[in-house]
Amino acid sequence: MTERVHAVQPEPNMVQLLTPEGQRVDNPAYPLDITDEEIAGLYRDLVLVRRIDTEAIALQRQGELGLWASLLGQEAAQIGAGRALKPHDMAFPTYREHGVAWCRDVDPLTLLGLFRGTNLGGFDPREHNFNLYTIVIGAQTLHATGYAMGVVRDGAVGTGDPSRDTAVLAFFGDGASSQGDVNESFVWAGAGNLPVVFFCQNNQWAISEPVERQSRVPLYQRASGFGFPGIRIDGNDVLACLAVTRKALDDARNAQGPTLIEAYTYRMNPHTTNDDPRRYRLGSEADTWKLKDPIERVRAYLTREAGYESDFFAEVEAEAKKLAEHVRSGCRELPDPAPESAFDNVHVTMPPELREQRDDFVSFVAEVSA
Amino acid sequence: MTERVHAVQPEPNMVQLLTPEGQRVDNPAYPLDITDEEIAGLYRDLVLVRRIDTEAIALQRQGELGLWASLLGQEAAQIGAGRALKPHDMAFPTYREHGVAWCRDVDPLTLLGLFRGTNLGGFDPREHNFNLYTIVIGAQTLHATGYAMGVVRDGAVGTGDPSRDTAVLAFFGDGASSQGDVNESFVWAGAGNLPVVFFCQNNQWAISEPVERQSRVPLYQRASGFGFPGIRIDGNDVLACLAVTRKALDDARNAQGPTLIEAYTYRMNPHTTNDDPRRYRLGSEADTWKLKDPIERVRAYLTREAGYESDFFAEVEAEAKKLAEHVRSGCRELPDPAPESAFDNVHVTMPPELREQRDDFVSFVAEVSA
Amino acid sequence: MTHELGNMTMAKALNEGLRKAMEDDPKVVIMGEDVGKLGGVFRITDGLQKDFGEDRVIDTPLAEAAIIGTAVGMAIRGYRPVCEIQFDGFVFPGFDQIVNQVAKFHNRSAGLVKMPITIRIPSGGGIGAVEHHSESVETYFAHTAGLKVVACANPSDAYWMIQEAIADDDPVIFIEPKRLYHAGKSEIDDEPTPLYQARVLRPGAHVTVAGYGMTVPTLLEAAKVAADDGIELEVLDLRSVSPIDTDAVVESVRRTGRLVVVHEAPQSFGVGAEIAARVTQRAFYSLEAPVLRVTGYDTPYPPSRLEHEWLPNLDRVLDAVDQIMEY
Amino acid sequence: MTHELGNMTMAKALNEGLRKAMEDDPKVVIMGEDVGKLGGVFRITDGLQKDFGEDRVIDTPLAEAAIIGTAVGMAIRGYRPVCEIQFDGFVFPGFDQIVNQVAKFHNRSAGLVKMPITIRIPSGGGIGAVEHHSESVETYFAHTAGLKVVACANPSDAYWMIQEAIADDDPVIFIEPKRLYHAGKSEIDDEPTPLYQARVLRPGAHVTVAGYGMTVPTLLEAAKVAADDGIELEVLDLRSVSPIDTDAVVESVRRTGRLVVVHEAPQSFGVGAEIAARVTQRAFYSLEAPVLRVTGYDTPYPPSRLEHEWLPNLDRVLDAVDQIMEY
Ligand SMILES: Cc1ncc(C[n+]2csc(CCOP(=O)(O)OP(=O)(O)O)c2C)c(N)n1
Ligand SMILES: Cc1ncc(C[n+]2csc(CCOP(=O)(O)OP(=O)(O)O)c2C)c(N)n1
Ligand SMILES: [Mg+2]
Ligand SMILES: [Mg+2]
Repeated sequence: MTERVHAVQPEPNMVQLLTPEGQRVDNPAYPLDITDEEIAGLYRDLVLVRRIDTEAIALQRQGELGLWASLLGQEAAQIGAGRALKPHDMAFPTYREHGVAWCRDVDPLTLLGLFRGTNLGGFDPREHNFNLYTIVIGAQTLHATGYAMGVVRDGAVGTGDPSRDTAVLAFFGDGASSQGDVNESFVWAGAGNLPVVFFCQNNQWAISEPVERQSRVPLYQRASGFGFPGIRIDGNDVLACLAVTRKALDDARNAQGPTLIEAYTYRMNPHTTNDDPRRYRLGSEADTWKLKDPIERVRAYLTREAGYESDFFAEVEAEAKKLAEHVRSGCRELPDPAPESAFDNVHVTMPPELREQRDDFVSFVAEVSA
Repeated sequence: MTERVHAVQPEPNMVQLLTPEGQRVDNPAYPLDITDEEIAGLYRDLVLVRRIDTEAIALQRQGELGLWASLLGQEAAQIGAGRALKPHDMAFPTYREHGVAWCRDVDPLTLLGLFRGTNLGGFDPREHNFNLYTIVIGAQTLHATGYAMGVVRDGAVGTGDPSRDTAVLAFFGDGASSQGDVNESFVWAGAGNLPVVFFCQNNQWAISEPVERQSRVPLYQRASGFGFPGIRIDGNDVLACLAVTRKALDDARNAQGPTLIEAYTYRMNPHTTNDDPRRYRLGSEADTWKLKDPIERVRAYLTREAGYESDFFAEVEAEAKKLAEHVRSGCRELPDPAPESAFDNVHVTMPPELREQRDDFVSFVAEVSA
Repeated sequence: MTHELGNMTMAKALNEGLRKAMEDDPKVVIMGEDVGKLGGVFRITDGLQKDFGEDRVIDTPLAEAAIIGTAVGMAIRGYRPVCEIQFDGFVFPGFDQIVNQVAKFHNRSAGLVKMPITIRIPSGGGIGAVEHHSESVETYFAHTAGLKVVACANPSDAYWMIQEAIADDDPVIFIEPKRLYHAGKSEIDDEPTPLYQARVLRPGAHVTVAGYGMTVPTLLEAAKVAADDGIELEVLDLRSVSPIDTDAVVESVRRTGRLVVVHEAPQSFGVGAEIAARVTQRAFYSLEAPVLRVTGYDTPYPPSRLEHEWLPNLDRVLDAVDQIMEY
Repeated sequence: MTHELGNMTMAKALNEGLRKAMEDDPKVVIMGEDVGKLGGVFRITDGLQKDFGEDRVIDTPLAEAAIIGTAVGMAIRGYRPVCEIQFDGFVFPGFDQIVNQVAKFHNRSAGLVKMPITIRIPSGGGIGAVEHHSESVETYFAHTAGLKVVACANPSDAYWMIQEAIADDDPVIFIEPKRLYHAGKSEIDDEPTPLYQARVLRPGAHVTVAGYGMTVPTLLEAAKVAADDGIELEVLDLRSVSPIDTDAVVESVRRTGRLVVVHEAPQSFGVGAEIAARVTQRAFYSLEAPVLRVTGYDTPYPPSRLEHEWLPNLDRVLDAVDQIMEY
């Protein structure tokens, strides 16, 4: 348990379509025909979600949020996966998939309530086909699997009708790969040939624990023993993430069953705003990963290979500023819930005992504040 | 979930050292030098544990036991695995490993209390290094894993001292392979390189569910994704079970880490004496497996190849009779526990509230029976 | 007037109730271990897979956390899952998904997503089983906000309550007293009683005895015996453990002044304690005696050879009645 | 005379207590998520891995069922595991191993195997956290036969109780009120109080107010305020939730005739109910009023912006005191 038995191999046979230097590389298994304009669109996504993250961290420092889980360094994994989804596909995030939420057109402010403490999520997962954040590690992979069972029962796989066939995308982390729930979801997805894609962001750390604490072999290998393919991709390469997730989701929609994708990336920031990584990892680790930054390589490609010029980047910057302002002011304006709202929606129909508690509470609060 | 997506391949590359016809075959990876006398000893084990099982079933029919989980058909898997253990190794059974218990010198009567309802197990796992039966599916695999952690901390692996180096053997079934606990034990054993061998008796059924409900690929393949070897063996071949388990336990003792062994066998009887298999499987299935009977092939070898004659088989038969008599009479003589014993050993030190309940109970029972 | 179904056992009534629920709503699916061809180890789902297909009666892999967790996902997708837990003691691997997800999801979504999940748990002892097969686990769920817990005690309630539980948009833990599955046949009422209402099974002036599920027949027996000694027991079948029909209990206690609560689950921090606390608070001046509890003891469920003395049996209930009459 | 350790916070006291326990017994091992280099998210195990090595302070994979399940195996092998659950809400994946294995193993082995496992759970709310990080889960364990449940409320008890819990041959659920980890320093007593004894923190003639862990400071505050209105509260720190020091509570109530029980866990089927039921039974004729409960409500733990009004705060305790004085 306690020695690094085998260190996980650095980055063996990892699918990469865009090098850290911004060179496109082809991979016959994952052809990606994508226009430079579309790549520019991905760049925009990457920059904007990083900006949302930056703002949220600032808001936490200012006491406007109780906590924030930063996605810094994982933008490519989340945008690539998120943009591979079709509108009618369903995504099940952890608590860190702000980038995926962006791709699902979820207003960033919708995510802030949980971290500000004004609600517990409070949105309808079906509105944008993006589930509530799930904090209990791994639990959402079973929800995704069950949702996929529903998809099958609705006859929404393998019909060949693109507007009908539906896939489910379940996110989880390297640490989560150790949870019973996650492995049970592999069992069910494999045995049931379910239309679910498991997207593991291996950001190398589960709070203070390096991934070797969870496994001595690369995580993508976990899938084969459950009867479906696993593949490791460069999680800092938005093109690889897009192409491979797209393929996996297509397979799912076509009744080809589940895939496990391990996006090999790095958590550049502390686990959350509460965390102090200096206690458990060297700053130099982050420095080496900086060289693989998910945004820089796209910017390099766009400038060097696609002839994008400063005005484009300025536009995106300007848009980021506007978005930042939206997040800043919107966060402060998030309404505080009414005290008695704690009693709402515990049940669809409120039992008498609870109603009594609620009424006592209301009159008591009135009394005290009177 | 509901169709047999891929049927599990029948019996691919399965280690076999003794054919159903009683022919010895060699496997360079698993050399087994064993004398005919030792094989005769295994034959004796097989016959005796089958006899224990037969008697227990009869006792259940007569109302002497509340329930019995039959091992019929799985004798070779259990005797092979059980005889591979050294006295100081530790075994963690499910509720069906009566054959392993036999190999650990556990008196069959010790096992009957649980099924008769006179106790909940009631023996010390450390006396014969054989754990209490565990009914909660999969739970014992984590206990085995934790025990192996203790072994490592005691410096009892990889020392090269055969009297010191210790392995742990965890039993579970094909159905159990779906439980979170079992997969978590794989995570820990792999990541921790622990001296534990996972012995899965794939008897094709989890009560009424065929193994394809649990996995569309052979179960031994589950191990690789957790970072340790998995191997499928002919579970009706006591020599293969002995040789392969011996090798795996040696690896564990030598700090080579865990192994998953899938013993491919068949549950010839109902799940338990409560079960009615006619509802979910064809009798013909059992007929084909009869041809692979674990005992017949050894008997065939001993007669044809090793020149054992009827007097030997008669001796074993006589011994089986004696053993049966021991089980029959011993079972009836198992003492009923005293009513107030329900309050014993709930805690090492009984809390006052419970003592009060106990005293009330005792005086009340006295009153009523007075 | 009674239901055309006529006489049946509780096991059959549950089976018919499930069948009706599946006929009434195509979104109802049954999930669990061995619920298909086998019809469950208690045959409660007997024949349902044959008639509704493998897509609606799902033999699941052997993993309770996944049975519950996938039910949550199916509910998000618009289904109405009915999960079978094979035996009470095996609900615990699914406990996290029940307590952290099923119970909370509606609340976390600000009421936008419903969790119409029914979790059937064959419960309680007295059947001579091995360990983990005779537990009473209702208290864990009753203490969990967001869940409702009910228990049927006769075939008619079994038939109606399972349908009401499945039709309820809230998650319901459905306690089935396995000991009563085949304890005799009776008529199915023509009409259901509202799911969360208690029912007076027998009026009486001296002592209220309240229970649910497996203990109800014992209470009725006790009432008969006590009557011979001139003590009239008012027998209350709570039917719902959470919410408790507190008004019904208090109303009865206001008349009798005495209350004995009976359940198989361990006494401490059990259902009896909550009822005692509520009734004492709401009927303080009506109580002639403290609320007494006849329950399982604070021990693991004992080996089956001891269960009949360990369980809240007739003698123990009558003893409590004597005690409470002495106040 | 007080302990040479002198003044410290509860967090530091727990750290020192764990250190002492590891020094005293080489079989004591600490297991959990991030308990090593990080020292746990609350730093309770700070420095212990450095001083005792990775073999005795084990950063485990992320799986609570396995943390508890492997602890059971280590106990069979002769170890004395101390498991850390990172936050209250995350104990549930390990619930099956706690309830079916840890709690029962000693009993199942007819007393031949001991389960000296301590499960530390940072508990309760009031810290502005996100969901699942503020729960009070003690009731689930108190209702489980075979477990003991204790809660510390001050640095000195934290220091001694954690050592007593680890030294106890029975499994102990150790509730740590995370809100109090850094709520101020105080002296460490020279001697421990027996683990399962309640303690009168302040004598008073009119109302007994009983709590444990996180609510104790509120009770003391309430006693101060009430005193100004001439109402004397007797403040009881229960310290042990299971077993409850019932004698101590009853003895106090015999004098005051009034009892208010306070806890953060939801009210229904909670600890307060059990105390009410026991005390009412044992001190029926001494009670001037029903036992009142000031607790968390029967809802999921609310968003942090609502927690201070939702929690059993000073106002709510004083209100209950006023109510109970009106009887
Ligand atoms: C069941 C459960 N146990 C513990 C925690 C506390 N916790 C929150 S995040 C985390 C680490 C998760 O690591 P990983 O899965 O790699 O995801 P990441 O945070 O790196 O994105 C832990 C242990 C939790 N939320 N849920
Ligand atoms: C957690 C849990 N869930 C359900 C059960 C009920 N049950 C007992 S045996 C069994 C099937 C086990 O199948 P398998 O693991 O293949 O072992 P086998 O009985 O075939 O030896 C089930 C579902 C249980 N004992 N524990
Ligand atoms: Mg991670
Ligand atoms: Mg099997």
